[in-house]
Amino acid sequence: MDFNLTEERQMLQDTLRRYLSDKYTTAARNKILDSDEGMSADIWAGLAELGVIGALFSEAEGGFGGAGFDITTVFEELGRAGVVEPMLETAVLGGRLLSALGDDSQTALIEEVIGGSLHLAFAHGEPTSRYDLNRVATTAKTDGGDIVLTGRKAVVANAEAAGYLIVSARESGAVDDEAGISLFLVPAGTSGVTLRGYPLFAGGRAAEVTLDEVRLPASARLGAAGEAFAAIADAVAAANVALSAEALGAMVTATELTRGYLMTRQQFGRPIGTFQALQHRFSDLLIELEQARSAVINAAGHLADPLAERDRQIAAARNLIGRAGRLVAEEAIQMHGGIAMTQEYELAHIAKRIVMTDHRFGDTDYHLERFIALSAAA
Amino acid sequence: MDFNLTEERQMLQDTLRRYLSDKYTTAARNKILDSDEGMSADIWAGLAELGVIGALFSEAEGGFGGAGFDITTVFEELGRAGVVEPMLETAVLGGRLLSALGDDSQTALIEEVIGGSLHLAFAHGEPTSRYDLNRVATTAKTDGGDIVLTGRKAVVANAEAAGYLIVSARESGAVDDEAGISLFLVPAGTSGVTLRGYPLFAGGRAAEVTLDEVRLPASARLGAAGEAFAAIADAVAAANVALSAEALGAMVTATELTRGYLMTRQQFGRPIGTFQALQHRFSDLLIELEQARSAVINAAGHLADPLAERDRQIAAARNLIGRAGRLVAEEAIQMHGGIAMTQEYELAHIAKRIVMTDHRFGDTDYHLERFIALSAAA
Amino acid sequence: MDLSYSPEEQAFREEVRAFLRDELPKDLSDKVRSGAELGKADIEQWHAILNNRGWLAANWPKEFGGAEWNAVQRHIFEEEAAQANAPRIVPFGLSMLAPVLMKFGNQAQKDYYLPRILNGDDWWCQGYSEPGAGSDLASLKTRAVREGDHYIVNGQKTWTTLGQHANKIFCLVRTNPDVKQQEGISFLLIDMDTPGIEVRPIILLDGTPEVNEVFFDNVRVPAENLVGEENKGWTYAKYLLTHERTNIAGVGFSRAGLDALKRIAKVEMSGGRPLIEDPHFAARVAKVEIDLMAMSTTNLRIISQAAAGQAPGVESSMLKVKGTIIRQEINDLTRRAVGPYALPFPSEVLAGNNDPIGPDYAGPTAAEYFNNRKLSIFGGSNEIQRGIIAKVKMGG
Amino acid sequence: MDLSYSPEEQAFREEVRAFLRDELPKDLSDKVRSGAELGKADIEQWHAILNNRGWLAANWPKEFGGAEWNAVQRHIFEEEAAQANAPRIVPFGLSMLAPVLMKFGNQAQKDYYLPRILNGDDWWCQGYSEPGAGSDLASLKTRAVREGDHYIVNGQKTWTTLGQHANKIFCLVRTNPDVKQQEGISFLLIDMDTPGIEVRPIILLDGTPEVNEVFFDNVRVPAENLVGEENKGWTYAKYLLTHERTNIAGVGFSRAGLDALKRIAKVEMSGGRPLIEDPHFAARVAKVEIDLMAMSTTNLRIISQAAAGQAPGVESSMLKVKGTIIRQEINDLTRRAVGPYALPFPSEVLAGNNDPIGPDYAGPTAAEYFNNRKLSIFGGSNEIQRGIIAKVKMGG
Repeated sequence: MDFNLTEERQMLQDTLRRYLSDKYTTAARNKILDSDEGMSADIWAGLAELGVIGALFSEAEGGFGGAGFDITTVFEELGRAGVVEPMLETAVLGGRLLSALGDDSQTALIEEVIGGSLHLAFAHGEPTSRYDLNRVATTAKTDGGDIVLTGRKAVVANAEAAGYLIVSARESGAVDDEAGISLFLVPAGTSGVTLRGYPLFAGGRAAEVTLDEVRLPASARLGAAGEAFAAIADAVAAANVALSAEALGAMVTATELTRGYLMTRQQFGRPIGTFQALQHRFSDLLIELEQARSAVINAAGHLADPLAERDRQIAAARNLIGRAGRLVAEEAIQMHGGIAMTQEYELAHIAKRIVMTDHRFGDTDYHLERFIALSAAA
Repeated sequence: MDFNLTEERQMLQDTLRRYLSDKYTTAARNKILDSDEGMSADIWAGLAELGVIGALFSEAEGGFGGAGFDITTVFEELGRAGVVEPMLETAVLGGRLLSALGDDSQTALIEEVIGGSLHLAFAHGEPTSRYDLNRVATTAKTDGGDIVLTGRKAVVANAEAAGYLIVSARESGAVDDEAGISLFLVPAGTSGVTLRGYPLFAGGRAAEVTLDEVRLPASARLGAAGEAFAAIADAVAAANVALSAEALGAMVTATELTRGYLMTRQQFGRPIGTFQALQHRFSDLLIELEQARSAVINAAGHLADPLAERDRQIAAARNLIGRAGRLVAEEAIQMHGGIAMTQEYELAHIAKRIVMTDHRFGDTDYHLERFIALSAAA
Repeated sequence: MDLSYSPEEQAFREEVRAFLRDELPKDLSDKVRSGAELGKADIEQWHAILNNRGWLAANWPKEFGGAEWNAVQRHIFEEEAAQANAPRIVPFGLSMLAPVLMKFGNQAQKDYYLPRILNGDDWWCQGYSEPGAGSDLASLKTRAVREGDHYIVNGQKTWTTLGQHANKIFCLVRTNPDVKQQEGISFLLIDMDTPGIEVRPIILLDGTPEVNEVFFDNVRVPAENLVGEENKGWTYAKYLLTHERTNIAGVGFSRAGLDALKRIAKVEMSGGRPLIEDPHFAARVAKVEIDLMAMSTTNLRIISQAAAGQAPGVESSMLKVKGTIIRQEINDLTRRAVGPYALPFPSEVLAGNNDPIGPDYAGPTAAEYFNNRKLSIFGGSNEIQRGIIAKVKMGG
Repeated sequence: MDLSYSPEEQAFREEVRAFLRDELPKDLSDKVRSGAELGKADIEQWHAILNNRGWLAANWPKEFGGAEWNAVQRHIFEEEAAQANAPRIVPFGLSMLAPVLMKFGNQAQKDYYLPRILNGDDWWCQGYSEPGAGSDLASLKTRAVREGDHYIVNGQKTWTTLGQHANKIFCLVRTNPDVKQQEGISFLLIDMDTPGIEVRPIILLDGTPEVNEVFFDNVRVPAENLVGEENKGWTYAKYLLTHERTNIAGVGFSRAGLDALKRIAKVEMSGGRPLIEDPHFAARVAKVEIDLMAMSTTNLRIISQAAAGQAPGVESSMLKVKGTIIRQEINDLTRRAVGPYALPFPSEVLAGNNDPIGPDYAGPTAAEYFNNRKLSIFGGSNEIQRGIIAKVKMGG
């Protein structure tokens, strides 16, 4: 057992933290939030250049990391700074799906991802699938040598910027079978694909994707027909580790902002941080923050474990972070008072990042149920 | 709508409060707790004389009350004073079962109950029935003109003092059928009935009851064969109202003791009640106390309603009081510190009364599930 | 004790129901149901409809044109109005300023202002909070200096809700800086059109321009606009703050929110079954419903105990704390209920200019969750309320 | 970062397991499992077995006869010992007094007392708290007046855990009443057999005589029993309080308690199915298990970060607060799990003299729930810990 970051990860953390604290100021971010693109190409290029994207891939994939603790190192920093750029979609989800299932020409795209020139989006969730990974109603029918996709994908983050959508579709089985699901690499602009884009409440953009008899060559399929579920589950496991770490980072910032506010804001003639009721509640936030950090470490440290234990640890982390995150976000706002309710104040954005994490790949209750099911099976 | 006590109930409340504050001092109660009987015959006679038992019966039954708000008026006072005498068993459960199902000679016993000369016990729960009212494994077989009871009854409160056990047994149906359950009036000392008595953690006594081919005349049956379930559910509904009110009363006392302690106990040179963290937590207790009072009012006010609404309101009250009660008991102990951990201090007993309520006729979770089921059915 | 509604109370409920069915415009209730923003005209329209029926000022005495309803009547109206998705009544003139004028205003002020509040001639906003003061109201710095028959006002107010619609503002101002904080405050009525007043919107974290800053630069206010006595404003301010606010617990809103939540949870599917059948979700919904059932009775008890027009004092602090906790919990559950469709934030949709993303009920859920964090902050934070409760209840 | 156990660590776990299997007497583990009270002889027996193996003083340096285990080793031992239902090690001499003696005691004190602690010659108890002082330790009043080569001690200590077994007590006493509270305190070692000492049991709310009052009436204590310097006792007391207490989070106890809870919930039936399959109960168990999984890592992280023998300070306050919350929640769930059979309180059964009422696991659950309310009160209440955390973390 060892609870220290390796030297490489320590360097990555330092570099990334410095870069973001220079470039990703509140003002800069508010500008990004207001922009039509919902992200900054400069920042993306900067992150690529620093090797942040590469850190999320293994050496075999052309990167220099890719393990659980690489993910958490990067995403905790992104979370601290409230970064809205689509690292999760392009590098973690897209990258891992390409790597797991792609043939040589498909995995070749990873180089572009690491270099920062290619965005990806994972078009999997559907209007009524909620958080069920196995529920895919979109169909893929073979027609001659071609494949024809028909269906709707919901809240596809980063869809507009993506060079390729990685679209899941069912080739066989019932609507909630794990078997029978395939993934397809759909280039942007493919005929029959319609995007209705919109901003997200916590920053970034997504789109409702309509697939209306989208005709693709068979070579667009990632991996074997109907066998994509395991890779989807793996990629989502990594995404859950990333989301946990991102929420943790945002919780650190929320707590720090609150600490600063409590110590400087005067009321009734003294800093409000000298009021015992707030002190004790702030202490509880710090305790939960330590717990959240441990949960992230547990999830990251078990990412390469056998599936049952991996998923149990991840479900535990997302549940704990969901609970602690809500507490931290709400308490930070409450202890700040009115100022936290204003859009321009740093905390407003950070609190949104924390809370809205709970709507991606399962909320606090979903992960609790998963934990119970996985524990009972063990 | 009217939220005032009637004049009669106001008088009952005043009289009972005065009597208990005179006679049921901490010292007197500690003596009762240490006694072999686990209750005081003098207090019981006193309560009967004051008309407290009579207040729990309707005029038709020979009393002068019997409605939901009569029950709550009496039991809130019993709860405030931490009374351990078996009013619930003898008057509410026993009395109501006799009244609902008894023939003339059986209901004639109610006069003795009201007069204070007869105790009753409801021998219904079994070692594995937990809180399920319908689960009765004890059997009643007819043998010639007789009935033969065989089975075991668990944690039968007041069994040793009772002149009669009111024993549930199954005459037909599966172990968890509502139909097929009968009640029998079993006189103390009947051959084949064995009691293993013991004290209860929160005061009073109970017994494990073994029924080994207990032979009774058919006239011992209360009501029609196999049709006792509705009366059991009615009596338990009233018992749940009583338990809610008793817990409320105990919560009032716990809060009052805490208030007194916070204002007098000095630490770091001032009363600990001047520390803001404790002030805010104490305020939360007061809020929950108001909520608990409303829950008791709701339950009592709907006791005569159609079953579905009655039971939904009662489940709501027991759930809310279970949550609020735990909070009040734990916070009262915590705010007191060490002194609350000592057996002789008033709060220790009061806290036990509050918490152990949760083990009678369903705990907080049980009532939550009942509320959900009843709400879904509505 | 009697929890059942009397025949008179039942008849009143029927009357309210019929009124709402007949008089509440559908475009207004549609907006409320969908969480769309209400404009000034919408609110004025609804106020006028209520006033026409004599129901706008539920707890004003009849002599001033109020309905003078008792606690149960108000409760019934609030329940029915929330169920019918009626717009909420804007309280600044009706429930905040009016009681102060009735008790402390002079005859001329009562005669002039009270009818204008009822008729919608004036839209009042509140000038209490200041930047840097927060819940410590008494530390306010906005100065009013008497010059002849005017006060000259300089300073800044903030968190002024719906100030953008208002033509009048009631303000706490400091008229004597040399005495103890609470003793140098006065209560002034100010016309928003007076030169020197500037209103700037504050954009809240959900993107809405609901609150404002109001700047005063040598604003001349006629001395006759002083309420009561100079330097006694703190008394009036406290009266306003602790005065019976029938709806402080928000029971009607919570009830309507809970019903909406249950409707959503019946439609949303999770793991192949309706979300409401998920035991964990059902348990959270049930707990808040149980809390609300009790709160509804707590609310009625407390309001009934206070004689008409009397301030229930510390009990209203209790109602505020628990009432906001319940409303916020319902907001949290509603956000969760819609799953991934809580993520989009299409402002053009929320403005009513486009089809919804996902189910129509999903759009405003995240914004409402965040916006309603204000419930426990504004109007005396829950911390302030807990302090009041402790002070009163532990003081004995 | 590496969460996996190294081969050495795995080998150590096997070694601990084998030791427990071979050396832990079954009658002891049976008592622990059933929640029965352990007598003095039971605890002395277990201490002697551990000492024989060199494992009694897990975090003492080797030079004093300790095991000098690192954080992971201690974690492994605590986990395995709790799983095996080993008695808990009584900490007063081993983990509380000994580090103070090692750091501040003179050579003679080290030479004399440390081996006696290991060998079980002395059973120490703690004389810190006083009636009326509570968590405000520094306000202590017990006086020690120097007379020649003795101190004359008068006063009273309270909440002295297991004082009935002790032959020695380490005490904070006031040696100078004329200076600031913290500056007039000394740290004295006192023989319980000295004339003038009286021990009276305090019966706790679960009926157990676990803690005591200790009265001092002109007790003569040799001046050589002073630890360190006169009037510097507060420094030593704080060192003791914040010194690395490896088990402050109680992770091992919680783990064992949680496992027992799950076993019970598999056997107990509710509505015709095992209680553990009840979604609401399962959710509560899962939440506390998730908290415990994180706490286990938090504990290891914090202890690993502190170099051997160093005080982790404020972090140990965090471990204490969350650790007690988790343990108390497990106690609460265990009490609930047994249903109506939590009600009986048959003292003769709990003393091991009779068959249980209901299932054997049910008997002690209510008593343990109430008894363990002490976890958040004694040894510096959770309020004191929260104050320490705020002071340190907000001070910057």
